[in-house]
Amino acid sequence: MNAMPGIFAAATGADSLLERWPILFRDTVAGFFPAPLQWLVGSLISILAIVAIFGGVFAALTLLERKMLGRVQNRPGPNRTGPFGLLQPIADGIKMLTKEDIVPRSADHLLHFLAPVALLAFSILTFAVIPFGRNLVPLELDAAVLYFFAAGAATELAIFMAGWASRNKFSLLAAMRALAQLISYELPLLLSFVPIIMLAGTLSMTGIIDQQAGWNFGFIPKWYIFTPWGFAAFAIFLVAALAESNRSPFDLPEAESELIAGHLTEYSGFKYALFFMAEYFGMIALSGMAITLFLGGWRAPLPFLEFIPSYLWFGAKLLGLLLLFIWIRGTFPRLRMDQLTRLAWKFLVPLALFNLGTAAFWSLTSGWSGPLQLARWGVAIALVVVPFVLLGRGLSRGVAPRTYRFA
Amino acid sequence: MILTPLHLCLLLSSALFCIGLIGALSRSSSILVLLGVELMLNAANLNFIAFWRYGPNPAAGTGVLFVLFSIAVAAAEAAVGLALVIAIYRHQRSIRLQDARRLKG
Amino acid sequence: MTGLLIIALVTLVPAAVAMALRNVIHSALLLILSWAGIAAFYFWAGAEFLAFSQVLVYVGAISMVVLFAVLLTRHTRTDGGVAPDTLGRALAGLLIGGAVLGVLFGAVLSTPLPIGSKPAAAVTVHGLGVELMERHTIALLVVGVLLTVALLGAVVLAASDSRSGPEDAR
Amino acid sequence: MSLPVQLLWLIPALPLLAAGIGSLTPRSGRGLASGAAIVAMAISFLLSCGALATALAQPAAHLVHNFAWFDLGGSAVRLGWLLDPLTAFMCVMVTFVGTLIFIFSTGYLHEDANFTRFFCFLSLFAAAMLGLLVANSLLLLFICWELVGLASYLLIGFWFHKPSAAAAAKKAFITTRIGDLGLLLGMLWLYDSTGSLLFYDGGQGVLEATALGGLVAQTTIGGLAVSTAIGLLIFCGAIGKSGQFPLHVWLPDAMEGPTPVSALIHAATMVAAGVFLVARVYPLMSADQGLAHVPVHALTVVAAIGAITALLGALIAVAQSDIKRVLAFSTVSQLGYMMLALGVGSWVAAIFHLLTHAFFKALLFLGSGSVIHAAHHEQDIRRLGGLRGPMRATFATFAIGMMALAGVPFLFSGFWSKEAILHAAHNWDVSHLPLYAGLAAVVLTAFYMTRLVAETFFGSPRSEEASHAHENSAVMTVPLILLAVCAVLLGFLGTPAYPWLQARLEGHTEVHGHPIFEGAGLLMLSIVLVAVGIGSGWALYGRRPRANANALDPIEGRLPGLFAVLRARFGFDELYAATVGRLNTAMAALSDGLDRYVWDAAVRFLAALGEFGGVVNREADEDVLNGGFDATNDRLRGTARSYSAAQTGGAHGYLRTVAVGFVLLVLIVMLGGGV
Repeated sequence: MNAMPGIFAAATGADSLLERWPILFRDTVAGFFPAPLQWLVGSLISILAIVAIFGGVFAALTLLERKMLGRVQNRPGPNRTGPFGLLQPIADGIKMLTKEDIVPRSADHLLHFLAPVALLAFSILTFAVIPFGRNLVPLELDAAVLYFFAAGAATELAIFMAGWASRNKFSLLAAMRALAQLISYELPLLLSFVPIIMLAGTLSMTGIIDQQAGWNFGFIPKWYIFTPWGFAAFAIFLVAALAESNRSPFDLPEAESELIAGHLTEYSGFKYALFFMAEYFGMIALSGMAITLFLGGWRAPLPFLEFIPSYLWFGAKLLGLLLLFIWIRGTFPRLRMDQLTRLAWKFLVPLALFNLGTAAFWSLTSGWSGPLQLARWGVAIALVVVPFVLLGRGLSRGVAPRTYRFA
Repeated sequence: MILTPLHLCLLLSSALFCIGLIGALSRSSSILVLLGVELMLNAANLNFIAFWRYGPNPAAGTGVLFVLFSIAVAAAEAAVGLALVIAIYRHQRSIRLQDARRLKG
Repeated sequence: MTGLLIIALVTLVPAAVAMALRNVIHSALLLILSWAGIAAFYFWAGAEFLAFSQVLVYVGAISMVVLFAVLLTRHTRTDGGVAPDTLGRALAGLLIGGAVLGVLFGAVLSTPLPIGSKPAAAVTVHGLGVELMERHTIALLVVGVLLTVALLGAVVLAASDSRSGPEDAR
Repeated sequence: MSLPVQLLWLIPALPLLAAGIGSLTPRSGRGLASGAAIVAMAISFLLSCGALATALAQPAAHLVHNFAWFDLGGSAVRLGWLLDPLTAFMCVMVTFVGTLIFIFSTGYLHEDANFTRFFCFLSLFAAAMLGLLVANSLLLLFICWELVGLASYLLIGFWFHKPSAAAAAKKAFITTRIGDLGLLLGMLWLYDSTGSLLFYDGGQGVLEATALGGLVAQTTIGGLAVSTAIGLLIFCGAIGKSGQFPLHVWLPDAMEGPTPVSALIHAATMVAAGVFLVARVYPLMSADQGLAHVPVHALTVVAAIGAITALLGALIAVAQSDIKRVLAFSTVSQLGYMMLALGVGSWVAAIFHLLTHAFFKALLFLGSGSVIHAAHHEQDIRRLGGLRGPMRATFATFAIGMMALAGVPFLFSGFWSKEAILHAAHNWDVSHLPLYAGLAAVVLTAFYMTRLVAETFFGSPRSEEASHAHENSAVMTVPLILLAVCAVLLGFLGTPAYPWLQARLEGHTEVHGHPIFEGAGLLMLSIVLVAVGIGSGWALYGRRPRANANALDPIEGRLPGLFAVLRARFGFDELYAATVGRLNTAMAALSDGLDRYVWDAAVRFLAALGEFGGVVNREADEDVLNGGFDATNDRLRGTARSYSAAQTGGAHGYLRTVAVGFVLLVLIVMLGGGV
């Protein structure tokens, strides 16, 4: 039987108080309880903290997204509730909670109810292994990366349940689309970070972050994104993550113009809010994963900035990625279904496979130094760029940039 | 007769195996038959793990590795099996297994 | 022991119900629960990596394929009514399955099994990786080839081979 | 920057990678293919410079890195890389000249549809040559050697839609294969005698004292030392590859390929391979020098072949009228010089001449390519003329190349390297015939090069194409200028006063020079000879330029018989056609006859015999045996039918059967008391 590891690793004395206070706080509170209950209380505190913090992030994010989209589309966005519309999330929450919960008569009642619950539960489960800070790893697992994607895989099921249980042809079509999309993009998503596991030699999140410690030339962090293959993998990961979280431009399952609201068509009130929440949680979790895998986790980007607590760095990176996601949503038009699958199978998967080779080359040539290092970089960059250009050309064959004569 | 944990594990896997077998024997939908077979496979995997855990030489991860390969094979089997089901469906507009007897001697 | 009993319950009951239900989608969803139960068993037995693999492969991949197959083959020609031979077959199945169960239980219960002095220590992912890459390299390669071939085979089988196939007439 | 010997493989690997990229690039990817090739070659050049730095740091050492290729039972076939000044200098030369030729090619083949394929082949060619240079194993060298042959075949036949090009490619391939057979035999013999093919292997290599001693000690047919025989067999390969008499016939025909290919073949890669091979195995070739009782020394043969080739090539070149053919025969002649130098014991002089020749011959070929490109593929010097005005850069660089080749004193590299060879020939105590042949070739070389320049660049244009010629773009002229600079400067690496190159090649770190005019007699003589050659050439062709394209050649006017013989290249092609070709046809006819009348008859007789036996058999069979078999078969078929009825096709049934069988099996085992 696995001994339950400490929900948060014990803080080491070397860290500053700023780093340690969450742990100290938890241990102090848990200290009031009898010994057998202490780990339970500790876990509960961690869980409550995660749910509370990311619940808050979710609320803020809805507002942020609407505001940002407003800016992108040249309109003010929500601005009636509270100063600058700051109270909008609360108003939304009250509205959702008080709305009538409608279940279609011929729907599969049990599954219809279970779908949003399962979706949210699995989304939150993924938070368990993300290192939010130097000591803030909720669950230290040997195979944390695998756990993350195992838990994430289950969300697909919930979407299918929602679509099927609604007894609505649009919902069902959306569910099929969602399945096709998730299956297609699972592959590049998994393949994109295999190089990292290869190079880091571990599946543990902490181990991967440890591998990214240190600086090149004293100021460029040794994050994986700053290698040719790492950059390519990050790009693939980002695209696949967008698709996995059903975000624009891959939000086909809920394409309003084709499928009304997709698998959400028959949901209203609080269940709808749960779906919404789960989508944002999924996005946050994948961003956290991207940060851990490619962006050095909670590490500071410059040596002299290390005095800022690690969880703030994590938060800053998370905010940056989320803003990027929102920006993408505001900018790109939605893809067509066939374009979507073609992109995955004909472009991302081969690219990710090539990238595997590049990473292997990188790992094999790690002993090169001096001018050979230049050759190493050159070859690696060529191995990334050449397939990209060739595959991209194959993808856009017969499609020329449009010219507008009178525009 | 003492019931050791190993016995319990084996009983669990036997029961799972028989559930899969009964499903595969009695259902007419070829998808369910396939799923029954899938269950039987899983029951076999349970045995590997049980013997690995309680066996005389647990240090070698052979049982785990065996199951790992078995899962990979199961994935391949499911993919091919379901492709077969779809092919059957395309040919006779039905996935009832008893309709698919064109291979009879 | 309680853990094992709960796991057995979670595994067996959904599996049994799934095999009895008429609605294939419900069966598939229940089976997913059963597979998750098996993953829990692996976790309980200390094979953490295996548990996650089981979830990833069965819950994440195989279930998707199954659901897809169900949705693609939904309009069966003879949907309503229980065919006369179904009942007989079910009975035979139950009988034979029961016989196998009896035989297996008898065999398990009547065998004294030696038990290792202490349960296996959990294998680390690192140890597993080393085993895979060193002792079982060939097997790993063969599995890789198998998966590739299976993928190609599945594509070939499921791809519609003729433009004027029956489903275009629909 | 220096390159450790372990990484020497990078030098050929990069062009190989570029060849791979080129082969995968679609036709439209011109920039990618040529860019990859040029960049790879340039990086190889930098790496070669690194290798040179490593080699010069310890010039006497043969740095090797050996590894097992595959295991053969008890022993392993081993390959390796070798780094010494010879390899390093050759690599630098090949990559530098190669890079310039590649750049030139982007201009020259600008309009060709198969541009990407061309660069793929070019890179392959260069990669094979570089592999040959860095090999520390005769086997690896042979592999690369054959790759060079393959690539040259592909490149000579690049315009395969022209029948002449296809024929030339085939001719080059087959002719060099004849020599390669000798090389292969030599290699096998060597492996048989020494058990190794590595050149240097810490005392175990075939070029090291232990193995050589063993080889010299044994004698074989005709009293030859084994090392002599092996050396001569290996030399056969060099004869084929380097276009030596009597296998020189393919080299002029190889002009059918695009001009950059000619430049590459003649300057940097293919023909240099033969000279390099002999220089590489020089310890083996010269191992028999100390033996007095052998009928012939290997090097004597080399010197003889070299002298004949030098004279022959120069003579033929006098009467050719195709600009590239003149250069081709001059290559034959110069290669003869190199072989001569090898034969008379100065491999250093040969390599020196090889290096300088590579630069100025590449310059001349690229210059002729520039002329041809400008004159819309007019190659006949009788129809050119007057190009001095419109093509200033080409003319200036071509003239520098011409003077380097002719050996104009002091300023040009060709002079110094040729001088080194003549000196070596002078000091050879076996015979002075090679020296005389070399001196004669000096006059002829100066003469025909003057003729070439005078006919091409002076006078007035004698055809429509020539009068429209104008200078080419910078991508073609800049390599010319770079090569011209090298053609001048390179000679100063090896002047007698400061023979730096020779010292480094021989493995010395300090340089012992001596005054230039020490052996002034020979020097003076050759200066006079050059002056005679250039003067007579100018007198015949320069002062009174040809009036029109159909005018008689001055020599043709005076000595028509000799000119006709020279123009027909001494009739070697005809001779081979009449002897080897005819013999081949006769043998084929003989084989055909044997096959048709002797073997066929025997087979037919046997067949008839068999047929008769068959008839007898059938009669016995039908009545006696068949009846029984039919009855048995009917019985079997009935049984099978009843079995196949069990095959219902229903999967459920099968599964049921399996389960029941399982239950029965377990019951049997359990009730039967276990197994």
